[in-house]
Amino acid sequence: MTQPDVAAVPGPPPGPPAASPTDVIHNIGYRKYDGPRLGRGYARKSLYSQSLRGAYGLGRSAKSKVLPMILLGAMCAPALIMVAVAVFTHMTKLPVAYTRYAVLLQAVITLFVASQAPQSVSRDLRFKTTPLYFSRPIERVDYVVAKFAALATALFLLTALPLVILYIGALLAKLDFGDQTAGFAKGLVSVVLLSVLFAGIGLVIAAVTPRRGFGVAAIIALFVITYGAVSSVQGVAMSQEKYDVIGWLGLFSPITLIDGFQTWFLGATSAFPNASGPPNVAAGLVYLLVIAGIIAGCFGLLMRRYRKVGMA
Amino acid sequence: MTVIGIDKASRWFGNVVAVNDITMAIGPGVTGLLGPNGAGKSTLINMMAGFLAPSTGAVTLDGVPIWRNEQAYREIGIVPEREAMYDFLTAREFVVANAELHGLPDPGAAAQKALATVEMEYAQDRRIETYSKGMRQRAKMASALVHEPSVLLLDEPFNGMDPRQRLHLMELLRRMGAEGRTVLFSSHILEEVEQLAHHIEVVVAGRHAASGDFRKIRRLMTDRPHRYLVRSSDDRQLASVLIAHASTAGIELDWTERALRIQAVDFAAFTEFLPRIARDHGIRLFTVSPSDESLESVFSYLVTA
Amino acid sequence: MSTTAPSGRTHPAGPRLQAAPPVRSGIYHRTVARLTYRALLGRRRALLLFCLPLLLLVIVSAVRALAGQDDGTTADLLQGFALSAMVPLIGVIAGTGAIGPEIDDGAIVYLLAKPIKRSTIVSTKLLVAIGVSVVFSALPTLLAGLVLDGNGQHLAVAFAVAAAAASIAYSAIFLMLGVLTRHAVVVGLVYALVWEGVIGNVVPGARTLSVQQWSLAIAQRISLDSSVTSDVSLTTGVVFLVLVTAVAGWFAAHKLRTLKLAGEE
Amino acid sequence: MRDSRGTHGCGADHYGRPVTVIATESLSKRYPRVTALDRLTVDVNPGVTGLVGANGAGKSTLIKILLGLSPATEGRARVLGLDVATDGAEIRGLVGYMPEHDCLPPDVSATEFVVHMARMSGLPPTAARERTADTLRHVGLYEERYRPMGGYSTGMKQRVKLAQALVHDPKLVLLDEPTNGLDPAGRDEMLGLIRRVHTDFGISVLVTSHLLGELERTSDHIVVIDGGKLLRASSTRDFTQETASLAVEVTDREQDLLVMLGAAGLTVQSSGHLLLVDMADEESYDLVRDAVAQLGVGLVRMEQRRHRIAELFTDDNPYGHPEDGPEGGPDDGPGDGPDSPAGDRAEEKSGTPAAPGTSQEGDGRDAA
Repeated sequence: MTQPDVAAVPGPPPGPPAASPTDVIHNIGYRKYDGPRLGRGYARKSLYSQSLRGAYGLGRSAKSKVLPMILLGAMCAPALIMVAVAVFTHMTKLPVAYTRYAVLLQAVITLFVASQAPQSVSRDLRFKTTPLYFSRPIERVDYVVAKFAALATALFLLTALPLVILYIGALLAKLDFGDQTAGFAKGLVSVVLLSVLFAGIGLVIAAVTPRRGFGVAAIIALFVITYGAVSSVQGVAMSQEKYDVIGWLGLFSPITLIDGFQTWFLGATSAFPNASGPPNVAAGLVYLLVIAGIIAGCFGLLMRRYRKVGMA
Repeated sequence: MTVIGIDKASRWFGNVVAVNDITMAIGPGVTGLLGPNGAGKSTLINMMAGFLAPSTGAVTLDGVPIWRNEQAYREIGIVPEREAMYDFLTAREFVVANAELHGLPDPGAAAQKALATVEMEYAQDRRIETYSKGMRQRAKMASALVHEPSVLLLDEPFNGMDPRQRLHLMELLRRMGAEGRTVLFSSHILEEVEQLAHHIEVVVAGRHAASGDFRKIRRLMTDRPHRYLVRSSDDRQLASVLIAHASTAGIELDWTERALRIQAVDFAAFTEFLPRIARDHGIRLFTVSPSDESLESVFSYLVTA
Repeated sequence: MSTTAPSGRTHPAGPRLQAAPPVRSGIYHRTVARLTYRALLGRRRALLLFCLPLLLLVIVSAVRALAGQDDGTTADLLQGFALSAMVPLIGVIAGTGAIGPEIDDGAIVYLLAKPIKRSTIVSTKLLVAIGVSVVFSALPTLLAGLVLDGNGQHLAVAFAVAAAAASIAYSAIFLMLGVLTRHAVVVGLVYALVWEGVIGNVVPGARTLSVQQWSLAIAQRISLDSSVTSDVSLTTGVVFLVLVTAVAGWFAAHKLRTLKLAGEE
Repeated sequence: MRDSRGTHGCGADHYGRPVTVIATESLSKRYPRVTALDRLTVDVNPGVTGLVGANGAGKSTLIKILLGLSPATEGRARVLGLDVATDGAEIRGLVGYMPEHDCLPPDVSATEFVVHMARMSGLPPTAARERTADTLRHVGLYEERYRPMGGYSTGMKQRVKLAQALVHDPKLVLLDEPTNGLDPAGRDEMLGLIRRVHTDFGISVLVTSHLLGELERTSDHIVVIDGGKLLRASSTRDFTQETASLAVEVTDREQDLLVMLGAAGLTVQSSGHLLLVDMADEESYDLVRDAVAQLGVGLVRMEQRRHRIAELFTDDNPYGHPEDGPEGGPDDGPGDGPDSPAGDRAEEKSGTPAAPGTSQEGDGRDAA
């Protein structure tokens, strides 16, 4: 589509041997662009896909692919093993429920968020690339939505892929189709919510810590410390046989929020001590509200953060 | 009279030689340290500031080595290139702290005097983080001046300053130099150096390329053709007379400028010949303008040499 | 630190070196300390300093409400959360924060370009870091112990003293890291969470080389509760604590003395 | 949108075709503590326009408003005939912006980065790739463009920053301190490039710089903003008009020459190594020539002094102050520095005559 450039400069001047029409010097000077200019929607989509690929190190240096790929592998390996075991030992059910898988492997998910959220937004802040975005047709909301959606999608891929492996394995092992499909579907719903929640929290922390190392550390610290605190107090409640309290305590860390939600709404078995999920309807609703509130709050905080950063 | 002496100093980082066998003495007055990016200016200043040991050679203050000699800071004031200060302080708090760190008997008064010198009193009670670049620069200056140092080292002090701030700082440095302080500033902006420093030290690729008054340096390079732009009442005739003279290597008629562009090979002969020959032929000279005498072109000679 | 009287001459020219008073030395410089305090407590990272103790107090209040007064729970929480998580984290924040950011952004120049021994700068900053981390970790630990079982079995005091001792060592270690590397916070967090938090609790061999265990030896000595045990003897613990603090402090001073603020050309 | 008349004063002809690239009408921006822009009315025509402004709010605020990213407190502005208040996104599609500060992630290559930015401007993938390749070539980046940008020199980084502002073929580029941090050779190249952006690419340029000399060299027009107000806007030629003073430099015996010229009836002042001769009439040229010839010394320089933009920032005194700078009375307005004391003027005069006049004559650019 570029070949016959503006043949502005003619060949040799009208000299003795008349220049044949094939002898041309093409003008490779500056060209105007009058092709299409696609608008915000296109730019947002481009940013989304670019960021999503970036979360797995695609289109970046080989080094930056290592960690996300290892984590993806670590996420899938247990599923593959379970499937293999289930197929060869003719189990009647999978060793782990679909809804439990992400809870079990929360460390891997945490590491993924901690490593990829800062790489997604801290870099733009640290290297002051954001003004270049906002000097273009896209708006603040496009940027936030694209980054948020990209990290959530990346997390969804990370958490859903092992479930797909489990599901296919279960069908290969000729487990009950109806049960498995229902379980798989519930698992997917749960990891969608988990992905959005974790992405929001990770991005907010990353967006206020331009230093990437700080961002990574802060995200890990938040997830680990809150989970540690919740489980230790749950342990004490357990020893005091206060099961309702166990259910309420889950509200105070991200992964236990997801656990409580799926226990109440998706009929999953809780990973809390004594499997004590939310004790009643009110508690179940509170879980849902808190999750929704955190996600909305994260979005709002990101919008606010970028209003300030804007063009600084 | 305080002199910074650099004696056969080299500094390397691994295999990268940043400063290569430089000897110079910086005495009272304003000296411009000039060189392209990456020439070793900052390394040199860091050695003079005692932040970096020379790999070989010596960097001394009145004969005493500066490296690992905290005593030297009683004489030296430093305005670093980097922006960071204690941004959560106000300028007054910051300068007072600097005075205290120097152990001055009356830090408050010393700070007030320094802030007055840089004319920052009007903003001294605002936090530094609210400052513009130029105000920061002045706060840095105040902190460097608070102990009345006899040596002032400034690394790229004009970076990011607007015209007014530039003029203001130049005036300040000029005054410091006139008071008998040893003022050294680095820059790659020739306009600045040209306006401020009579004495320049040029470093190129870690080597000491030139030293002295830049116009004299220019004239020392007699092997370079000197380019002149001349307008006269009769350019054609002037050209024909000049080209016959041995001092001139080439003449070109510039139609757009309506002037002669002349390459002189012998500076002295050419400049003396020109008015004489013009007078003798009754040619009126309107403009005689050396077109490559700015520091910029001096510099490009040094760099490409 | 009284101010010695330097030459207050206003005329800049003329050598003052001979007449000048000696370079300031000593282990504490008031101005350096003031700047460090404000840097530590006046910025966003100070929030973390407040958050962690607050979290501890919230948790122990919840536990107290749940479980009532119970020595075993108290010992578990004080060791499991306070001593193995909160104390090292506070140590990281205070220790690296006392010097790391200044080196990182270059503001340290204003301290270094002064007639003050660099060892004085380091020792002052170390004292400040120790002060801050003791206040933000030992004090909350004491409070937490009191809330949980009112110093039953001397647990509150035992862990508060242990936390204070650990804070001193952590401050020195992380201050040294702050001088050595720009990634001090990350390195410090990995050390605090992984080494002290996980390996120190799991791998027996690692325990002898763990600040947590050394300070636990002190807690073991003070408390009357037999469930508080350390893998090292009191002597070993104290010797190691002193040794690590001294070596880290000395090394930080040494590194600062030769710190190269190289041009970034 | 409220007002769709032919925008009188915004210089649009009958229907939307902008004659002016930027037009502001009593544009103001006030923050709680400072007034960044104070009823600024200025038209910017096609070509290269230099923008001079004090550090701080004014300059960056203006850029933000022009890009439709920050609402003005009062007044209006049009960019390429579009209203900044309502057509921000459209403006940003047609304008390129090169920020003052670093903005390049070190771990990606120039090619990847510029392609990405092209897509952010709405270019379809193929066009983004092709235009990136072309634009990088035009700004002078060749093999290096596939290497991560962390290893680039300042000059190369500036080129990438310029490329990302040009990649979508804007009608106007805003260049904020494009020569910041460059050494003389790098600055010459960048200034040449900026000229080409207008002459060869047909893109109008608004360029800010603190170095007035380089604006004098590069711009067709210059706008000076001071304290949020328009100080002056006119063509560069007007700014740098010749004065009635002739600067004469000789190789030796200045004092003798001074006496001789004085005896010949000329008003002469000595300033450093220069003699400043008030031009009475054309005869004065001959008097100088003959005096020099008679003395037998070399005539290093004889040229009419030109006005300089810097004069706007100093006291508007005529030439000829004594060399020493008295402590000028500091009368600080909030936010920017006081006027410089008179010493500047004298020193500048003695220090710079070579640069301003001659580079304006056209030699400055081909020095490289």
